Amino acid sequence: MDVKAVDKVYVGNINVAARRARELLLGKLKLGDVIDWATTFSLWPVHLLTSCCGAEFAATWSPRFDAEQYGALPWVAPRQTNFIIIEGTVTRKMACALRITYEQMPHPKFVIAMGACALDGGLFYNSYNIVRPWEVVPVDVYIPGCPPPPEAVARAIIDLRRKIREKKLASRWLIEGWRHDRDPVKPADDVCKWWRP
Amino acid sequence: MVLETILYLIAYPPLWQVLILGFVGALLVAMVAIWFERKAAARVQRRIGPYWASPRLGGFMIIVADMIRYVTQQVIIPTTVDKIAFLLTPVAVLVVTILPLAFIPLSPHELYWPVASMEYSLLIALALTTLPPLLTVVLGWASSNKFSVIGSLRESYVITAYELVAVLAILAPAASTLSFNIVYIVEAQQPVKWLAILNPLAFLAAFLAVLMSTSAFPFEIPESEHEVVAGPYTEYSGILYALNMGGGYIRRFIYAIIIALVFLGGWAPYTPGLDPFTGFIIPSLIVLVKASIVVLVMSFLRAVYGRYRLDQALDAAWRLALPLALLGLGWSIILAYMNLI
Amino acid sequence: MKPEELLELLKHALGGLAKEVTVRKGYVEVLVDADSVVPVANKLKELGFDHVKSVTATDYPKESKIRVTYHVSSYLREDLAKPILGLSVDLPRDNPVMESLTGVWRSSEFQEREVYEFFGVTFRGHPDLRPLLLIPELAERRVLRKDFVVKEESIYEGVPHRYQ
Amino acid sequence: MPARVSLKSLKRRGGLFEGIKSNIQALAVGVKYFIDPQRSTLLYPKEYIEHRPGYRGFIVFIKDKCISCAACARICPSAAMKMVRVTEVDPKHPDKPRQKQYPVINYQRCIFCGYCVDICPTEALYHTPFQDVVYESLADMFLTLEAFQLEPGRPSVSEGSPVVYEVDEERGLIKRRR
Amino acid sequence: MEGQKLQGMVVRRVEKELYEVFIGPQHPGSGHMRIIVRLDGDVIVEADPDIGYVHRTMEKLSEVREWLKPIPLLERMTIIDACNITVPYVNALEKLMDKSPPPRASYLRVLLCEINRVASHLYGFGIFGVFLGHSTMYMWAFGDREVFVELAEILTGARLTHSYPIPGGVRRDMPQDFPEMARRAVRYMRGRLEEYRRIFVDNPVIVKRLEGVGVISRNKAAELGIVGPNVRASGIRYDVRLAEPYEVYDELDFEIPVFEEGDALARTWVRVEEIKQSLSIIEQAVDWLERHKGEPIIPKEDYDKLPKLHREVYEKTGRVKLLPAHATMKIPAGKAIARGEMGRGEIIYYVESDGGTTPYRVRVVTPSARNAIVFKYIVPGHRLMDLPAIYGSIDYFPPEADR
Repeated sequence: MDVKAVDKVYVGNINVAARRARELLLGKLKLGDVIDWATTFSLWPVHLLTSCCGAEFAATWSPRFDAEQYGALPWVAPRQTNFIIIEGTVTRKMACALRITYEQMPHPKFVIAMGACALDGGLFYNSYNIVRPWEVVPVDVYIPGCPPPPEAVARAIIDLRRKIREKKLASRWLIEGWRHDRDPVKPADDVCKWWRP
Repeated sequence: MVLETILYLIAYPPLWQVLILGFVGALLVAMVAIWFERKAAARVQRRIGPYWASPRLGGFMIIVADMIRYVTQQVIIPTTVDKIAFLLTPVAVLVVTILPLAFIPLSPHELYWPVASMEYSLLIALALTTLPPLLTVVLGWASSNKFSVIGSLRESYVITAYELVAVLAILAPAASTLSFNIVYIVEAQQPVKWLAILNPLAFLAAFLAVLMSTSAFPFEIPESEHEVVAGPYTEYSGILYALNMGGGYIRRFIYAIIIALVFLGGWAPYTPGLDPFTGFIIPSLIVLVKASIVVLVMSFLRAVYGRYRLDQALDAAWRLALPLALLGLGWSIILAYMNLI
Repeated sequence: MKPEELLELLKHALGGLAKEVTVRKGYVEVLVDADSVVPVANKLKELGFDHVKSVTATDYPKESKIRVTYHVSSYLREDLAKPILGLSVDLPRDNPVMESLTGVWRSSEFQEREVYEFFGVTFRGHPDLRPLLLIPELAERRVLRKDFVVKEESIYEGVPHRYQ
Repeated sequence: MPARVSLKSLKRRGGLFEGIKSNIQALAVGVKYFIDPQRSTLLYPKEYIEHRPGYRGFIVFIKDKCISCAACARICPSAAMKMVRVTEVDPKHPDKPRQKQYPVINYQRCIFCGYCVDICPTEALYHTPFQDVVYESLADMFLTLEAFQLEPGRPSVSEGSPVVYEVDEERGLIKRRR
Repeated sequence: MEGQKLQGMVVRRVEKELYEVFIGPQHPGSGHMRIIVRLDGDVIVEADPDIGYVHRTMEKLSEVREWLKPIPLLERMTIIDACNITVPYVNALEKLMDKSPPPRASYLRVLLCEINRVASHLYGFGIFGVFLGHSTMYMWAFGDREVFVELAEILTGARLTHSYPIPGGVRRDMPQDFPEMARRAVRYMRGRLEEYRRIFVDNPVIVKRLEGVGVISRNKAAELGIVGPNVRASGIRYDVRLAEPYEVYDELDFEIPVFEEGDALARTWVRVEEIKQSLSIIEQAVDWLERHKGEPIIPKEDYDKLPKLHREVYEKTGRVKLLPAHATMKIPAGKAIARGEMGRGEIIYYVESDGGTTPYRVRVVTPSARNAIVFKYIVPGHRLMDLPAIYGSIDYFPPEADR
């Protein structure tokens, strides 16, 4: 039974009530579509510069390309953002910072890996100080290039938008609590081993 | 009897002011202010700014999208925070921010604005506007984050500096019109004896003080992101952050309304009539438009100025704004003495 | 100042402290013993070489030595700014220890830390000798020595099998 | 003529007048651009940049010209270009299958430096003048021999119209429709 | 003490009254690094730069790759200043090979170097602006940087990573309409600098933030061995283009601006003046290149070796095709040291060859690597809000420092 009496006051099971309300709002009332739409136009990348593609990341928000037209506003603190662009190489020292930043962000959150170094190491594929970012955080969209031009970053944002709307990534997070479509990543202890020996 | 009471409660005008104008209006105002700030900065910076969600509305829907996103996003409560303070303060910030609206009449008729006849409306409104910064200090303290603590410390430094200036400068009109009643102050400025023109020193001081108190550029010090990330708000996510951010913009707008009323003549060139349209809607709209212009000017400054260092801002408050406010007050007294207003 | 003139000046100033002074392609190199590096550095500083441009170490596993070279130059004396002078020390590869020159040239501080983490050269008297760029785990492996091998992929390696 | 040093010093500033003047100057510049922003922002999906022919974009392979010398794979700084061995049947001599090797490219690593295009002795590789293509999975980015011979589909072409940027004396970069 | 056990990475005992703040690595005021700052009230008493977050092992990787491959590799240290960073490496190779580029190639290199220098200074201005909360400066600088990025793209085919010089020459010739475009860009930029002055450099708020902040005296600058515009703002007359003119810098007419104040404002003004000089160099280089049309951009002996197809491509598109020999090039044994002046200062390459197909040792010391010491010795004593001002004014770029 969902309802039980507590001191003569009938109290619903709060979890069940919440789930039902969620299902009603997201399922019947199509609020999920609104949420997905809102998320696509409110992708705020967090200010985490992992490497030199940051130069093109900055150029993407420059007047010529102005990614703010898609509603993407680079923001300072991870707590208020929902989007990481991994700008190039992730070194072993930076991997821990990347992981911590990712975990500090609230769900639903998305990741774009920018540049050859963020895909398979690029020029540094055999370097001793590099990790592959997709081992550290789950990645949604990959951009080739070294560095990718700002148009490619804009294209990635548009592609991510399409992906969110098609797969209902934001609203499904509200229903299910996590995303299933992502590859597993390394446990945080492995990434940050050097940090706390 | 009961029904009547309920009806009276529902129709009680101050409730409507706080609910409709307060929550809905303020939300809209905050969104317009954010949108304008982003678009104006984008214009000066030779780019487009928010665009794609609704090209015809100039990308205004992007702000709506931001709001929906914040509301539906996960709220993270870190384990180290003081939970009760962490959760309740943002709500308190918004409530306290909107409170002054209940004491600011936008039309001279008691029928529509019961506070219109209140003798000390300016004093009460001013007193209430000084509350939210105290809560900002609580925000930072509850977050238990080093950057938040530095941010709220900065906020408390800034409070002590600007509060006196703000009160002195905004009370200068009261001194020159010999009344704390906002309606009386506005009526005294009819038709174009605006105190911004008659007493520019006090107006400038008030403008500076408002810039400092709402941490607008060039005094955006408590949230100065290049040292303290997001200042007191660093740990806030989701709807809690939206409340904080909206609160900041609403506060700026309320200050702007006060400035529009006491310095820019409120509904001044217009003489309100008695029916709801000429007596309520038109004067309110005039005041809101004037206040919007003040907010827009404040937003525009973001595009031109950087930010001062903390000690320089305090220096400016004590050594530039305070003498200005005192001079303005003196000038007001002269105005009152000479019967110029 | 021409390199040849500098060579004369150095020979005169350093006297017997330097093991060998050579000039090649505009680059003057002074080779000294590990013991006399601080007095030589002091002499050079007196001459007007006021900063270190680079602290370079090179590993020679065949000769079992690590050569640490301080490239010094001058800002304040403009005639000395033109040539670059190398002050080299040969250290044994199994226990490379030398006096730190941070007391003479403050500008070498960070680069000595770099050489320490990459080659394991210990600088005695360095104020703050700890790894600069690498995480501790990697710093212990002396990554720039020749016996730390980085493998290049061949042109056939790594192709998914289905492509063949 | 060698370079020469010119010693300069900062303007002495101070005084109320100077302060007010510089404030007004800054505000005036801001207002000027607020009124006339002179912008040339690319509205990306609706417009896309048509780059000049020399632009180093995605690389396309012409199999007929290839002589299997593997110079491209050897010069590749990031080991993105690999050689695959293919058994080919020549239509003229169907009884003698030949072992040939052809390059394939791994866009997970390619840095678009153009060394492979420049070293190819028979011009069997060329650059397409665009780079704005993204992928959703890593496996797609390692092109097969067949995919390497086709130009990657550029989604912007179907979504927008081309523009070119020109350098202008008054406004910096200006956008011009084609 | 715990600090020594952990190699000083994170944990260190802090005195009671000090407040320890980690600026970075995910921090808007840090870039790709971390500064461990200890505060007493609002005043910094100790700053410890913890760099290495972008250490990509350039020196090791260039030891295992053939001679031509380190060019794109080393370029990634500072992709915003790509030509300046590769020219000294190529110079070092040319010194070892006893080869020298034809004058036209040299001029093209100088042209691209100066375009990059302007772009790099504008990048610095942008970052500096945003550090001081001046978002318009960021946008304007990045918007105008696009003009020079576009020029570089037309010249080389890539926006940032040009990989332009090769030993003995450059990879492409200039397009026909390039000179006119470059001149227009130069004239445009001159006009814009005046507006920059009004909104940023002379803006009272900015002046107040910069004046007397982060003062580095002449002797201190020499002691710390910092480089580039920072050292010229302290009254030291040092510029590689003056001390050891490489390429064709001794044929061009330009000035090295030197200021003596040594504070953040002087460093900003040095950059403004340097942009002006670079613009004039671009004009001179373009004029020279137009006067000397049709001259080769690779040495004659190399050109003679080219097969017919390669020559056709060169004549048609101006693109120099490489020979398969470039992939397995061998360079005579020896040591060479080469330096160049990047936007941020002096870069030094020490290249050692043992006669094989790969370098034996490549040591590179970048300007930012030498400027990192400023954080430790100049920042203490300033207020916390001065940290971004000093950081921006020395134009520190972590990927370059970490290599």
